[in-house]
Amino acid sequence: MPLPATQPNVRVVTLKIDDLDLSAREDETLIEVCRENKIPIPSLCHLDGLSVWGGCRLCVVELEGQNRLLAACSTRVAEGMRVHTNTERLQRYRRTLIELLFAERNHICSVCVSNGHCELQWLAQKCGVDHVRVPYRQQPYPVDSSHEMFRLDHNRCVLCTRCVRVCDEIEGAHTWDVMGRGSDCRVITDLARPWGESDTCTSCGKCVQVCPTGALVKQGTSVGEMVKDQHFLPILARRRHAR
Amino acid sequence: MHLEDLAEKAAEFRAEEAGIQREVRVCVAASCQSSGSLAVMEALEDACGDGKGTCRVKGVGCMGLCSAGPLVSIADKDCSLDESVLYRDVTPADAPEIMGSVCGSPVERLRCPTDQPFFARQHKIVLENSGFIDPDSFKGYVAVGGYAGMVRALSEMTPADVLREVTTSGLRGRGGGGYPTGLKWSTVAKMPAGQKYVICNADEGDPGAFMDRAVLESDPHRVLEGMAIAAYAVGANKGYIYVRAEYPLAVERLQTAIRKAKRAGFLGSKVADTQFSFEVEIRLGAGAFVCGEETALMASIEGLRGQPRPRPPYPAESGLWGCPTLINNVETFANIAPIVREGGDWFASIGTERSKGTKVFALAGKIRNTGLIEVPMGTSLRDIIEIIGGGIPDGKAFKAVQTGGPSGGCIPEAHLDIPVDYDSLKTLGTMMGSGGMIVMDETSSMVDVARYFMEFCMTESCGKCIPCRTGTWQMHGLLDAIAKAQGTHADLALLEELCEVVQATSLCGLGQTAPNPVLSTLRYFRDEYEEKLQRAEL
Amino acid sequence: MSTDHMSTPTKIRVATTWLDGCSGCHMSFLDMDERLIALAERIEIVYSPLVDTKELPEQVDVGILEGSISSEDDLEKAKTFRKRCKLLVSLGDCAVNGNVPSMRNHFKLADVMDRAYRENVTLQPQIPTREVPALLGTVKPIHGVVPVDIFVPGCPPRADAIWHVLSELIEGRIPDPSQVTRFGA
Amino acid sequence: MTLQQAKPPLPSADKRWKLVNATMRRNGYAGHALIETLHSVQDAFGFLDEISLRFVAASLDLPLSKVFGVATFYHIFMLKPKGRHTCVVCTGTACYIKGAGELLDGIQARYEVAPGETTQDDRLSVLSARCVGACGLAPAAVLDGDVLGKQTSDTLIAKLEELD
Repeated sequence: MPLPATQPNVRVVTLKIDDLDLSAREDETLIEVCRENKIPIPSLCHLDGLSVWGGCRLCVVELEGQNRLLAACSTRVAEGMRVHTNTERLQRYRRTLIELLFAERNHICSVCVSNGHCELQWLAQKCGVDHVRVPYRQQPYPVDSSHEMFRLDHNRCVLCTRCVRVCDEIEGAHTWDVMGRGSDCRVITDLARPWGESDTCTSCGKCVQVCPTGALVKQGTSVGEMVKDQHFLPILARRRHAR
Repeated sequence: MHLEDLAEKAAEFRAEEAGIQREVRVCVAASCQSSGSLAVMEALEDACGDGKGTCRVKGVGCMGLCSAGPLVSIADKDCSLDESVLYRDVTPADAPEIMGSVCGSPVERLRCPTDQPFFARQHKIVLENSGFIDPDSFKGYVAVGGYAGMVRALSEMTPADVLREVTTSGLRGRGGGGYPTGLKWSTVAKMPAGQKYVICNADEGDPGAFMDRAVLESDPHRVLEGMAIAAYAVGANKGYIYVRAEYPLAVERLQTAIRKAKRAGFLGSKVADTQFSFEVEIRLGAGAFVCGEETALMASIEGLRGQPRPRPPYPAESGLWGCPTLINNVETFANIAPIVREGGDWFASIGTERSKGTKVFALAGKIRNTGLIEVPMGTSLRDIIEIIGGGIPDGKAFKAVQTGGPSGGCIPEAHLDIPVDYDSLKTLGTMMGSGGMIVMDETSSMVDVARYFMEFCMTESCGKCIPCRTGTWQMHGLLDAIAKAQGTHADLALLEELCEVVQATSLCGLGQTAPNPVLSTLRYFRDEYEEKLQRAEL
Repeated sequence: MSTDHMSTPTKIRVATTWLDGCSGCHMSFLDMDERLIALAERIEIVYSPLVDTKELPEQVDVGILEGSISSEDDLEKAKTFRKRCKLLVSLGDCAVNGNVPSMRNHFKLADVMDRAYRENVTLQPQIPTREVPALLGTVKPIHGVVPVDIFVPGCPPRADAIWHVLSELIEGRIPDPSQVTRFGA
Repeated sequence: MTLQQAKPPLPSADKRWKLVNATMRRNGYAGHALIETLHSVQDAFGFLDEISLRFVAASLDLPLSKVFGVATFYHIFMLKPKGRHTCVVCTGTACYIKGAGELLDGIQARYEVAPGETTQDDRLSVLSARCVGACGLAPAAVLDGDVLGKQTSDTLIAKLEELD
């Protein structure tokens, strides 16, 4: 999503996040300022180097004087803001959101190649989700192993669209997109045909690296073996931007 | 062009009709068409033919009382019998008898009294031409004073003057939220000059609401005029009308209206011989309720999946293709021409302290008079339902009225005396919404109603944000269990908690308001839920 | 939980059983090694596959369930545990979220049975009807059928995690297992 | 750097492709004309198949996945051909309150098709709509474009039985 263009002369504002007095450039978003200052903010869709999506809602924060919660990833800082990132209410909401995700598809961590290296699993623990109160949807999803190097398991997809964005914004191939609506949404390659048949995919593997869960993985990995590496992203994003 | 020139044109168009002694108006809006009004119109035309051209059968827009369609009204020149006679449930076989009747002795058996409260209690601004003019006729619109607002704005007012009138009028957005229209316009106007857009949201998606459809089908030029005035005021030169593909008749009439207005020089470049240019294009929706949300609507116009994006930035700042964009709905634009024509103070004199003007409602459900009404803001719900609507049929008792569609709530008998305005409805846990009013009688189960709306939100969720995408699925499951008397008290507690989370964390209005029907039925009809839980736990 | 330290502390009465699972969580329990000795001084295992008692006593302080609810028998056991135990603990992912047993939920039960007892069997393929509990249509976590007080995810939860949970219970505190374990751990 | 994308040839000699092409041309082959173009494909052919999606994607120079994502987002677009007749049952609130559910149940019982499905013999497709705007005539259905108001399960099925 394109945020309005930044002014050439960027000013600095001061704000308070969780009783810490901080300064930030006025074109920064709350999540960027929090990450810079080591204030933990849970998030699944946001990734430094990709455009803002605002879909996972895990990064919602409270702003003093405002009833509505704000997503830290899509809210710019402003002078004098007083932000709370970890109130009891926010913790409760985040727990519920994570439970909703676990119940939506079939995230069985114990047999996942990303076990131990999964952002969803890690967030569940951080946010204190030790069980899921809502019923599981029990909807089976296919696994696409047609690509010679990678595999897609829809059962583990959280629809964060990081793969879609990295493919479009960084690689420039736009092989990925999302089809359908609501809970029937699915990430697809080209016309929702097997990934291995895609004539637009460059097999660069960026989608696999940015995927927070075990939905996109390398072929040949076994339980717990899929470790992802996203360090390339801010570097590439910066260089793409510079052009 | 000046107002005098336009008045001259109007007089000229009226003069063309001077020879007509009898005008037969047949409602050809969608609802009456569905009841067979086109065949009635044909039969009337046959019966009308005296060859002297003194009788004319004219297709007109919605007359309001849709449940009695096809509706036909007869206006005889020099006959003052309440100006016109209205006939209901007309069939083609009735045509000769109707045409044979003379002034003073109408066909009593078909007569629909117009002094009944359904007609007498209405106050028409938006629908002033509806049922009188031929929606496909540009001349017809001008003849009754159409485009006078636009010509006045362009020839006598600066954009700032227009903004001032609209602000003074106190008009608030009729799409549901009730955001002050003048403020919205001023924000777009204040953005630096450059490409700006005006969008008319005609994606009327609330199930049970058909106000915008009626306006578009009955008086399309009014909407174009409102948009043109808006464009002039905010400095835009391009407009889009985003209309549901499910409204083919409305689309057709809009296309005709745009074509004719353009040919007459009232749209396009140099509108009404001024330096102002304004092009309007129609964009078809494709069956997605979420596209009523402004950022999703803009995504759809851009040819993308209709998924909302976080706000701010608001469309006024960064809208269509990143340009400042003004979005209002059909009824809002339909109020503009009268405001400019008659002045903001006139408009502000109607309605309540904080909700000005009138509101069009679509009355439907278990109510005697189904159809479209326009009443001043502040009219009580009881007046609307019991007097104008004629109460509940079949000797049943009233239970609740649902306003605001899937984002709104149900109001019980105890609160029927509140005045209908944006703020009062909010205090009752519902909202104005676009104007759908569905009446329910004692046979309706409120848990079923909540489940119905949740099912709606679930299937209409775009899938972008977690709380809406999967929270609505879960809430629907819980409601379904409760409705089937299989739910537990723990289920109800979980449902209430999900309501809170989905409301607080969803990305757009669809998700944020999806729990409203549940919360409002829980607030007023909790016993119906409890009863089902008890049955489950027996 | 009793925290009566006046004389010798009363031992906490603990019952455990496994439902549909691999018994790995019980094995993990045994992995506590020498800590088991310390534990034995504070708790009394009144019913468990690990001990000889055949009857679940009427009054139990802590009930620990491993495995998911997959059969009529699992359902009965869970209900009995809930009735007789003051605190009920879901131990391990199968108990907490259905885990591997729940992967059959994507198939119709009849298809699952056919695959197991007919398609891959060469000698006398038949679906057993006697002396095995009937399977339920859907596998559920324990809290899907009875209220659960404490959840200890993990596949299996490490011995340290189980030790932490039991130690907290012994001290009269309600443990927060997410400090020490997680789904799939 | 400009790499001009050549416009693809029409998929076949079928004249209807020219209508589709005309829509795209009128919009300057801009990517934002995607939904308009899909409408024109559906108007011309009744549904969207892979050939048409590929043709539209290539003509508008849009990624295939994006075209498919849009085509499946909007409920009006059909990826499979419809039956000879189409019956849309309105499930808007007014129709729901007045018994739209019974209409659907009746159709289901008689023809064994749920909304979104087509009978085995391709005679009838049944759809549900979120409100056809004929609330005054609730419960309503739209049969091959004609609105049928104040229906009961019996009257609607009688109408459906008359179809060829």
